[in-house]
Amino acid sequence: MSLQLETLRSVFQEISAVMHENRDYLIGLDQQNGDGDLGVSMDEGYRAVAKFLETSEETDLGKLFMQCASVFNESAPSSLGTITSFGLMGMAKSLKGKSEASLEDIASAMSAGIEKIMAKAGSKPGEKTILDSLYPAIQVLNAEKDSDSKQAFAVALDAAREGAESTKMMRSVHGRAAYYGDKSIGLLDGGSEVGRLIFEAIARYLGK
Amino acid sequence: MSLQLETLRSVFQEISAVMHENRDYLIGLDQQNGDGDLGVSMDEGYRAVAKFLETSEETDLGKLFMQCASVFNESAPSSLGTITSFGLMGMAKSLKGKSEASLEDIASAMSAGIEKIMAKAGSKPGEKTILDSLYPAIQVLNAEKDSDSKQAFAVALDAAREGAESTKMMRSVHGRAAYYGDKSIGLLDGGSEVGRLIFEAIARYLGK
Amino acid sequence: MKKIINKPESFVQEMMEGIVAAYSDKVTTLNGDFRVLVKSTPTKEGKVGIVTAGGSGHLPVFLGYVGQGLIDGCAVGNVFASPSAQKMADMIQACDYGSGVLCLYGNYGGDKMNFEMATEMVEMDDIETRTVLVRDDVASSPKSSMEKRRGVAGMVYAFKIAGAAADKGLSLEEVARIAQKALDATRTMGVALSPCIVPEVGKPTFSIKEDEIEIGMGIHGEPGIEVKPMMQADEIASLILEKITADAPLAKGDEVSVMVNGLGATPMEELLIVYRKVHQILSDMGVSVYMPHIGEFATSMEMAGLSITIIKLDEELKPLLRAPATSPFYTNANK
Amino acid sequence: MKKIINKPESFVQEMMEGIVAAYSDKVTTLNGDFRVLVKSTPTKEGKVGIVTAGGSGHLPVFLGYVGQGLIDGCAVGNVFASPSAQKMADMIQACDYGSGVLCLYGNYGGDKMNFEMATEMVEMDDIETRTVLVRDDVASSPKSSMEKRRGVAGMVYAFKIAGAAADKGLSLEEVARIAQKALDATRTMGVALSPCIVPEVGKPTFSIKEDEIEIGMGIHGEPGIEVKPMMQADEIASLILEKITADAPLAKGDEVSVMVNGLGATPMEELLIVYRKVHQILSDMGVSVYMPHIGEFATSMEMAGLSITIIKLDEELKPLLRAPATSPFYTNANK
Ligand SMILES: Nc1ncnc2c1ncn2[C@@H]1O[C@H](COP(=O)(O)OP(=O)(O)O)[C@@H](O)[C@H]1O
Ligand SMILES: Nc1ncnc2c1ncn2[C@@H]1O[C@H](COP(=O)(O)OP(=O)(O)O)[C@@H](O)[C@H]1O
Ligand SMILES: [Mg+2]
Ligand SMILES: [Mg+2]
Ligand SMILES: [Mg+2]
Ligand SMILES: [Mg+2]
Repeated sequence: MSLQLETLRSVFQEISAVMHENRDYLIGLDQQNGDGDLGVSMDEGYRAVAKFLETSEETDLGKLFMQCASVFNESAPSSLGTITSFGLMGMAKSLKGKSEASLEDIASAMSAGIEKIMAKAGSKPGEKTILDSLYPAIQVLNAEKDSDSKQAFAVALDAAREGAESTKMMRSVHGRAAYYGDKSIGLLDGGSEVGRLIFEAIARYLGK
Repeated sequence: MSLQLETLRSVFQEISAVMHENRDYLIGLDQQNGDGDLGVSMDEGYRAVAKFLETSEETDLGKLFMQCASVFNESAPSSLGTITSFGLMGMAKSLKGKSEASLEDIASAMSAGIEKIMAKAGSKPGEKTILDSLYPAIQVLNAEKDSDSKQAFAVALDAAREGAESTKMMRSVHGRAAYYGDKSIGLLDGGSEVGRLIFEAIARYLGK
Repeated sequence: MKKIINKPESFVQEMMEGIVAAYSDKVTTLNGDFRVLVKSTPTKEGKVGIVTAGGSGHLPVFLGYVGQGLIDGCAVGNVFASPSAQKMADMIQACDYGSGVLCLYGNYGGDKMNFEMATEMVEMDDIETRTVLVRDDVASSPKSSMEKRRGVAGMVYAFKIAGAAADKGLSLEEVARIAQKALDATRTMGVALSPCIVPEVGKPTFSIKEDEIEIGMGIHGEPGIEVKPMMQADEIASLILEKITADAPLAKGDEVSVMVNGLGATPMEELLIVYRKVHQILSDMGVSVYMPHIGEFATSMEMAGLSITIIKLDEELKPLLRAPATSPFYTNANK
Repeated sequence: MKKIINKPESFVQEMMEGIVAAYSDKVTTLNGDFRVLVKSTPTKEGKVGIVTAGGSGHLPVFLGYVGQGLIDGCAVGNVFASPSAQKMADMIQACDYGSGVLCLYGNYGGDKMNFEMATEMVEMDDIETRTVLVRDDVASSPKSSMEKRRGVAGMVYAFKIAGAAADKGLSLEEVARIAQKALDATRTMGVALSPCIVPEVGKPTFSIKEDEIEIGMGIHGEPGIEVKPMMQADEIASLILEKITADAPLAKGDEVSVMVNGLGATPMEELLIVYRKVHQILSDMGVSVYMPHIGEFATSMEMAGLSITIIKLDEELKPLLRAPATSPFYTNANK
């Protein structure tokens, strides 16, 4: 896979479709220990980005990701919406000046994205958030940077799945869920499922 | 019967007892097309007057009735409570200077009381109020002014009963019940029942 | 019943104690009588006194308008019940500053009869009184029998305007004339979505179905004009304005003040959504709005619903509405 | 769901249109953007700007405090949801009068992250900003992790006091210091009796049993400390004051201001009954009360319940609390 404007369009279309399919599922998860808007904001945020990309002619991936970050935030300024924008902004910086990106470029951009999230949201893996699926998946991706894209993202997806699953045993410390304290133990974190779904969508795109 | 302070004490004790026994009955009637406080205010108003008379040493019936009017109003300033006070004030004027009253005096004092109510409350018989039982009863009393008291009040009670019963066919034009318009037709007026109960109590006193 | 109270029978007393504890620099009980509230700020000798009275459970109405540039005293009854004539008489006496007292109150049987008794009592002391009744609720009786209408939120405009007239040093005759003029120009109608609970009764005195709205209901739960399936905000605004303008027509170029009044449980956000439509309708008619009042001015405890009041202004009423007024529960300083 | 609205998805837009229709002489949208409200009255060049942001559904919080002597701008989110960073950045830019902008808002994840993004955006334009977070809710986290506490009604005192400091011409550094100082002296705790309904959701997000009360519940229905059988007003007041004074002790001779804040559906009468007890308890401790605030200052739409806020005053804070302030939804002119 080599990433450019057109690929990005298709990938975000795929993610948007997956979020839409999982809208009610995510609402349900967020309702257990949050306010239930997760499915709404992810559906709307990715839809807005996909729609924006449909007509965008920008080829500089750095600028493109920066615009995606704004679009996402404008349409979904919830906690995870804003965290997603932070991630996209981190990726933007890493991809600045490039109109095409290799798997290696993508993997390190994703690392930059997750670093940005951790810095801005003050969180790290192990705290029952989206990071618990994203972080291991992106680690794997960096390790597989010389493999074939399809293969690399397939292994990354496995890591994302495992990571999301592992949030069940964790105790929430961030966001509304934190108010539930020990009562959050045993519940799957909605955000970590969003992280997994992103990788599900990329895998689905690559499998097409 | 010759009315003086002591008789008045006993009569109001009897009325108070009757109102207390009928508290819930009157609440229920007032709830049909009013706010349901009728039983409460009549119970409290007559109790207050009875209690006041227990210790009063005033022998001038005029002054005594005037004080009863104040006491009643202080403890029960509802519509019918205030109307009752008007009635007592009307009687007070008529009995001024007397420390003893004959049946004839009582009958004409009651007439003065009802005149006062009509003047102040702007109402007349036939409008589905307490007047519909009081007015015919007091008419009868005046006609029977030369009879024996027990006999006179017995006939008056019959008239009060009939008068109260007749309110069923009437349409309310006064107070909260008036807002129910035609829907009030068919219902017994709570105030007219209060009028009947006053005569029931007096009859019970005279029968003792 | 889920009320934040102690004993139901001490509801009024404790509410009054709260007021005195919080606002004694502005209002106070009359000689320690918790059923009569008067200003604790000084009053110019010779000012016409303005008083009112009524049952509790409608804050800020009635006692909430005792203040500067507003009314001078309020006799306080039990929930939804008139205070006694004696309390009213005491109040009238205390609020006579030498030029007589205007009794300005809602057209309810108990209040009327007690005020009548009270004004008779104070006549003995040579206090001159005038009575002006508030009868702004168009839903409570047809135009052919307007004199039977109940007084609701429109009384706030009357308090404000009469208060300003008295502050200007006008005579009792004039203050009464202006109060009446303001009321003649005022119409109100309300809708209710849920009942309220009288503390001593402990359960709702009436009920409204989950998917229904009662049009024209009174603030004590008096029956309205009709029960309808729940409506949208714009429909409610249109319906009320239709009834009001049918009763007191408005024409292009007219200037009005509008009150969108919450009955207790209705959120401010919803009052604003209703105001939006009212403003649109009036604009379309070429009618302009001066000093809108949006909030809770006359309530029924936890009742959900709202009322809309329209008062048509002229060059005499407008500056009186604008003149400064402040009580612990009301001010037009930010309106 | 019985709400007086039109379409749930136009709730915020129509509420904002209502505000603009009613109060355009006092507040206005920023260049027609209905998600950013700013003052329409003139501002002295060089004054420090104060801004906030947050979800809708809490009127008068947040936008209701945009006014004179208060805050300068507010970015408006959907019900219970943060507005976007771009709106915040636009607002900060508009409210920079040359001396920088204080971002003063409640400690909620979404708002915090968006404000962080926004302040980064405006840094590019050389606008200096400071951030002070409101974290007054003692029930939301133990004292050992105070930095996690949510911001609730106490923010009103912070808006008022910081607004007065900015009006005095103090520097950004100083205004931020005073806002922080006011907040350090402020504690709030609330109880809820019934849930509220987010219009787009259409049903309550949580439930409270008919005979129960939730102690310490957040204004979006965040879980509180415990669920108890329904209590009397005096018990509620005592319980809340205990928690507050355990967290920030008061001593004989202290002077405080007290806010008894209704969450939406609770009648004013009940707030006064609670204030009565709060006043008694404080009096017994030898603590005096200055300028009590009793009413609705920070709500959750139709939620029933209340919160109590205590702010300990000193010679610096007291005159700032007293300094004149007025917005369409708040004034201390009658306090
Ligand atoms: N500080 C944080 N860092 C990373 N992820 C977070 C953080 N706070 C919350 N999240 C994630 O966001 C999800 C909740 O998002 P969202 O529903 O948008 O929150 P809210 O509705 O409270 O604004 C959580 O499931 C969690 O995965
Ligand atoms: N103007 C009037 N004249 C005579 N009786 C009246 C009048 N208005 C009301 N009543 C009587 O008062 C009764 C209601 O009294 P009450 O319950 O005290 O009224 P409210 O609760 O509305 O103050 C009615 O049943 C009627 O008999
Ligand atoms: Mg959420
Ligand atoms: Mg009654
Ligand atoms: Mg009554
Ligand atoms: Mg949310």
